[in-house]
Amino acid sequence: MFNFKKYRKKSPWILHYNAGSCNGCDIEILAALSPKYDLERFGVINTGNPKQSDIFLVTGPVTFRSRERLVELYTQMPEPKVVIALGSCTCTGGVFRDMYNVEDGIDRYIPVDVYIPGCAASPELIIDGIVKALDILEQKTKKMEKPLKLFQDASTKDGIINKRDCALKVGEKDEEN
Amino acid sequence: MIEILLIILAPIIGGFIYGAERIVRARMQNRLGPPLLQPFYDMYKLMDKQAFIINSYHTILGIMHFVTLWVVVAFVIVGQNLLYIIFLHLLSSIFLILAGFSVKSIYSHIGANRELIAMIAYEPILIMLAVAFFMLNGSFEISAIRENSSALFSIPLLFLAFLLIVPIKLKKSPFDAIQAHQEIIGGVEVEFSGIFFEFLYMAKLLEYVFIYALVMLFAGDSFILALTLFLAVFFLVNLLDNSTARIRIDHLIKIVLVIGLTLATLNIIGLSYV
Amino acid sequence: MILGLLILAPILFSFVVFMTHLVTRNILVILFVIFLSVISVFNLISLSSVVEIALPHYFHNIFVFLDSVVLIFFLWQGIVKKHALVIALALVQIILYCEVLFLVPTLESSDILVDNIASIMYLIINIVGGIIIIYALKYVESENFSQIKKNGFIAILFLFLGVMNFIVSSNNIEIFFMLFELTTLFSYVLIAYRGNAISVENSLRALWMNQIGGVAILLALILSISHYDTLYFDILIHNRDNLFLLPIVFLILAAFVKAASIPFNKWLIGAMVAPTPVSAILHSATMVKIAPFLMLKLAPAMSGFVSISVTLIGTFVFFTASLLALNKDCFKEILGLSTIALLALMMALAAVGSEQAINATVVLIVFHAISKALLFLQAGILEKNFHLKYVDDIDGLINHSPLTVFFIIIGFASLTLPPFGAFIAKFMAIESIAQEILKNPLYIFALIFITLGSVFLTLLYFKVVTKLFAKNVDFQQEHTKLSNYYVIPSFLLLFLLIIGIYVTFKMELLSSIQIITPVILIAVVPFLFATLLFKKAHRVKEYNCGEKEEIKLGMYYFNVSPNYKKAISIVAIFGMLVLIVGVML
Amino acid sequence: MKKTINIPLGSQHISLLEPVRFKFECENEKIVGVDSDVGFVHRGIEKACTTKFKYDGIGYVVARVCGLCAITHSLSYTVAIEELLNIEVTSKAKYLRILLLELDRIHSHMLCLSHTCENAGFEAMFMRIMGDRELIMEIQELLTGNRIQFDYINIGGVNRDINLEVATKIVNNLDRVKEKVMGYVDEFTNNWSLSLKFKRIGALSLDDAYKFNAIGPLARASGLNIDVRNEIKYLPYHEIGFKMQTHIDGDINARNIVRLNEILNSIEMCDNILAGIPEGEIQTKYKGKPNGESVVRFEAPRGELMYYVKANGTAMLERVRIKTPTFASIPAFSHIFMGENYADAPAILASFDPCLSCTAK
Amino acid sequence: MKKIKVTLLDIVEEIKSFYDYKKWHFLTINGVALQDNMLEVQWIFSKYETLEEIVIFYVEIQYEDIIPSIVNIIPSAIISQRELVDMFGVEVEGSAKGLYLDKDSIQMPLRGCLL
Amino acid sequence: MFTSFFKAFTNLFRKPQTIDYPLTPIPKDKDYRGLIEYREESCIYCLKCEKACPPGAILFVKSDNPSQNEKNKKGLVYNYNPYLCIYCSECVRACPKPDEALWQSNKKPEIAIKSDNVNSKWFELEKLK
Repeated sequence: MFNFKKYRKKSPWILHYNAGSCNGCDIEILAALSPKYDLERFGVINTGNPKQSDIFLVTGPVTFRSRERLVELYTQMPEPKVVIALGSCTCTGGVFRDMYNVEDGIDRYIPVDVYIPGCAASPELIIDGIVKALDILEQKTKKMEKPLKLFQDASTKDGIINKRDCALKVGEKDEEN
Repeated sequence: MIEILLIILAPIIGGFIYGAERIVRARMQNRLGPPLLQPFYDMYKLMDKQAFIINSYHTILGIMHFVTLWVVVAFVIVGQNLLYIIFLHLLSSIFLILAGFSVKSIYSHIGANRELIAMIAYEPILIMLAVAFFMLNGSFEISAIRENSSALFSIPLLFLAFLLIVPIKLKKSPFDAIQAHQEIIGGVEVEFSGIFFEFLYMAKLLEYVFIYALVMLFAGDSFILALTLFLAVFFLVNLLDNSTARIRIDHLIKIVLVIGLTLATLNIIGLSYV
Repeated sequence: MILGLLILAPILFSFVVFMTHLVTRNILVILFVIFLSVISVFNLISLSSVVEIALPHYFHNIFVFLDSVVLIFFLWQGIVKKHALVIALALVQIILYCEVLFLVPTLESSDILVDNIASIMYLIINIVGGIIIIYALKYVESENFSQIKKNGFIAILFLFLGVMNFIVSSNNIEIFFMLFELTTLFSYVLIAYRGNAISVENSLRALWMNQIGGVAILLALILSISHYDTLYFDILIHNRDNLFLLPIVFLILAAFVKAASIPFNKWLIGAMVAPTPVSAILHSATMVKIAPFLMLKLAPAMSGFVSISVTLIGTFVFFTASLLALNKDCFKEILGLSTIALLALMMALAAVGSEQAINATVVLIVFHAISKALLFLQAGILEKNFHLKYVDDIDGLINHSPLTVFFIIIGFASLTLPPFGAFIAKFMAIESIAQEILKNPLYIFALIFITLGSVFLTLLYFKVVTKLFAKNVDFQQEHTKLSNYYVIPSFLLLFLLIIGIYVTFKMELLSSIQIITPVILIAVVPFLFATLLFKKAHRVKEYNCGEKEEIKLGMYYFNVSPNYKKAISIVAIFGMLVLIVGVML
Repeated sequence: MKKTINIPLGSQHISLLEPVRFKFECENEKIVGVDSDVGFVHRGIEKACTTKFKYDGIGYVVARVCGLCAITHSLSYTVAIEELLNIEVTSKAKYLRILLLELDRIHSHMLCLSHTCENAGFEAMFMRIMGDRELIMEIQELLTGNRIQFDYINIGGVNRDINLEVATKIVNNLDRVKEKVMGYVDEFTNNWSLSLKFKRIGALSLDDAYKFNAIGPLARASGLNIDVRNEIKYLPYHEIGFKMQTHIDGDINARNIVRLNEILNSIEMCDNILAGIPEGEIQTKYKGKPNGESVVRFEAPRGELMYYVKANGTAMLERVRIKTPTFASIPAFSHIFMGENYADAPAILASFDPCLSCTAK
Repeated sequence: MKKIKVTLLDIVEEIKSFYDYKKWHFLTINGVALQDNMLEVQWIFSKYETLEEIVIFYVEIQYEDIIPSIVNIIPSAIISQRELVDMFGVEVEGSAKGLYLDKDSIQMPLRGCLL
Repeated sequence: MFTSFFKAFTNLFRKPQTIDYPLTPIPKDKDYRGLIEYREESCIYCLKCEKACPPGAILFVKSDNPSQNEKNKKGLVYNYNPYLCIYCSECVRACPKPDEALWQSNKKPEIAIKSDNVNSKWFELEKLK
């Protein structure tokens, strides 16, 4: 009836998770929300709640302990959603590449749509990235994308990782029916 | 006819108030702020999102909150019994509280708890407001209140007491502990998403309409005074919102009960002697 | 004729119950309850005007005999159980009673008087009481009693129905006193029915506190005979020209005791150790209703000072009792204290005395009885089926027994929310108080107490509902099956509630749209529950900051410090003293 | 009667910039027990410093330990290496280092203040301070070429020289910031709702500050005279008018006031530096490989930062130990939370100005 | 910087007699991996309001040795001890594992990093 | 209290501080540390920058069609990953010919999207190494 797709673009609500960054980028997110850059112009609200967010703003190279939380938050976000990797270390691991407690970049775990480079990414870059994410959000009607690494590894690794429950399984069951 | 139109458009009116409020807030914080239609963009977007629910009870109760609130607003517009409307409004809050308690989510629980506790603060004042209108007009009917001349000058203290509870209902600082975003991530609404959150979002807009309609009651039959009161309260609430921190729920209860109840009591005692 | 049946049939039937064995007993009881209900309904319909019957003189002798037996029984119990207060009060009562016997009043009236209020009380007693007795049939089977004791239990409940039917129709204060003492006796026996130490202790407390009420009635009797030369309520009440209100004040005092108002609240709370049907039938739904009933009877006599002070005391008790109830954890105690609060509200409203206030009182009496009975039945089910007594333990009951949770929520909702009767009563109460404020600004305090008290009560109900409600993500769960003896009475009470909504609708207590709207709103909820299960929506887990571990949830608790409790009691006693002294002056 | 509920704060929570998990055991909302997990950001930098990077590149790596005190990290590391290499840095380089260190302190403190306000529910104040903070960010960008990760200090000196244009801009902006900060002092002391939120909340007594070895503004707010700027010889702090700022209350308000006063003091120091910046080289040439061990402490915005460096004469170091300010304060944090209200917890946490990426490295 | 060598047995006593909580500021516990499976554990203190006065107590131990806890003397040492346990895989009295490391991450990463 | 009121009130009538960024570009200072730029012709292939780069964002990989530079004896091709770069300009300092072969411009790096394959492309290059 209506074409709602274009309105997605007008109100992106963001969820921010720090998966082990140096918090330089996190400060810049705050700065981007501050009067000089004012992300709210685009309708951005920092909800802090995955269930009401459209854009998942991740910083940091994914440390071991934050892997599960990252995926958990990702699965709790309703579609359509866009994942932004903010900062060099989030895109590829950056200076933390190959350190022992770090997984180089979040796209090993969740599918990333926008990569924002920079160390630390300045508010202008964040705005550029979000503007780009808005275009993607407008087009997006994807099915639930499966997180990459954790689910593939789930059967092989023991202990903490294979405790994947509820969120996705229930969703899968409903899709089958 | 115009009443029916008003009832149907109530969420949209609320949307404009909320949109204006976001702009005013942004300007008071020295920034540009979102466009006026931002609440509607949000609404459209939420319609389009994938729906996640925890359990059906939770969702239904959230929707009931919205429906009841719309009925409340409709009753206000039609001019029903004020006391009854206050109780019906209570019913809508109770739906929301039940929704908050129906999931095993801690922030939702805390939000519902705080909403319940805040009820101690605002319910007595609302009821006393209704009683004061009754004493002035001899009837609880809103239509009767609207026909009489302005009550503002007979119950100025009650108006002040009522101003105290406006920020509580609109979830504005300093009395926004119920929804405290930095503490409990919106409280009750934390588990709603997609189209179901939209109902809560629209309920918030309806709450705006309800509260400002109550504000306009003080103006009686004078339309100009009603408009002035609306603008004044709108401005005052936003100014307060942008110059105070959020205070704790226990402080909220103490402040509102002590100041508000005293003001209301004094005013009613005064009324009964006049 | 009907009256005789209502009073005597249960008494006789109780002996039948005593004799029969299980299956026949159950069938007989159910049939008899239906019979009683039909009679009481018939009575209400057929009653054209006030019925007055004067009893023959030899009845008087029977009453004196019964009275003496009861009083001596109390004395004996006091001696056996070595309870000084019971002995002392029993002795005082005996002495006062002797004095009453020596006084011979001259003004005569009919001993039995059945008006509208009495017939409504019949309805409550017989229908609600009957439903509770049906429920008790199953309940008592799960108790650890001998078969005779089980039958005895049912029998006493029937006896009690008879006495209650009698008490609401008596016009003679002397008879009223006798029946008052009999109800005291029944509650004493039934509280101690389980026979363990704690029930004995609580039963003795109930005894001596109720005896204070007895003493108050006797004092009222003596004063009434000496000043008005009468034993009858109607003459006493209609003596408008005489301003000596002391007997009425003493009767009010007795009502406060029976209603377990603060500071006499301990006995009703203690009574909750009794088997649940007892709590339901005696201590919430019916017996305590004597108090507001008495108030209604006395309402025309109250004016000015008495009226306002009783209203203030009543609303104050309403407010404080609901505050104290927040402090409680045990499900039955919460119900008990909220009963106390609502009884105080009823009495306060009766004391206001305007027509609307009286209507509100009656509506409140009726719906409170139904709702509380419903809730107590659920309390019993919780105790017996799920072994739950405390609010803290009933976490997530909705996952096991949605039906019980549904009834509990309806029960609590019917006490606060539109469109149920209790809500309408409260609505009318505020309206009538608002009218009184115009005359006397002191009523503003009554208003404040009522509003705060009702908010506290809402808080209280949520304290319980919260616990039940928290539900996991939708998955199929095993539900516990409940016995029919448990479920059917609950459904009957629910049905009564719905009838009640219809009756209030017909009576036009509120405008029709005001009742229909919430009915639609509330009825839509279960409907949507049943149909819309949101099949398409995806289920997710709760937001828990990204963490996975379980967290403890809960509602806030409310602590009322002992100092507050003392202060509240002192204020209440002071209020009553002011009432007595003020009247004497 | 009393029963407890658990309220989690983190790892993902809107009031947190970084992942840290607190699980509060609460009676109603009163906190009676704290369970914390700070290891979310552990990346293994200490290990990487000894295996992956050569000693001259580590300055850029340790800067990424934490974005807010990046400059202090790289400075501490650089000074530790300079100690081992026996390099004497020119006084111009020293002054420039202090200049950036203090600018960093100003922006970090302003961020902390604004974040505390945000968590206390005062959005307007957050916006105002963040807006004014941009003035500092501008001059940092002018001075170093980046807003957050400055990468300004290298072994033997600093990377860039300062020119007159930049210096005037700095002086101008600092003047404006000074004016604004004066206004904040007034608001923080006089705003009624802030005083309800901040006064007597989250207090740490002087004795406890000693016992828990509190550092930084947290300790100074309790009246403990600990400021590494007072105790080091590497930088000429006393020449440019350093004054220790303390308060006695120890609550959130005291911390805010201490921070505000420190900002004012830092602005004063920056002005002094710019007034008399000496002529000379900014870079000293050096030779050889580090050998031996050294302990170097500096005052990061959050308190004392310690580097222990052990080298063995090769390009790879043997051990780099980073003791960060927040790491040392975690026992004190847990202590302060006890008995407070959950509603105040985010504000208390923000007032510590915790830096978890420092803590877990 | 003053380095004092002590033995593992009397480290607690030494620190107890040395540490005056109003005079000395406890910095941290540090571990340095040495050759031959040895570990140097350092307890670092600095003096309040004094220019660069740092005292280091250190012991050299095997990885199997149990390090005594000083939490009773210095409560804030608990976190440093936990870190030591995690990073070097040694045992410290009463300190739990898992401050930083998960089950599937590399255990005791700093042990013998030169080897 | 009144200061806060007053400030909020006066801000209402002030011009907002906001820069409407994507519409009004913010000029970058000439010293801004942006993208690393490289000129093939001037490079002497000493590989110092590759060694100096902390995250390893510069890779010289053997290629089939290397550039025609007489210094390039091994047939290497310069690769630079702006999504790995930390913009510390250590490579420029290490470079023997700064400003000619390798320098830091003041351009902002580009935003990448999914189809750019930021990671996998680089992984392949790293494998080649």
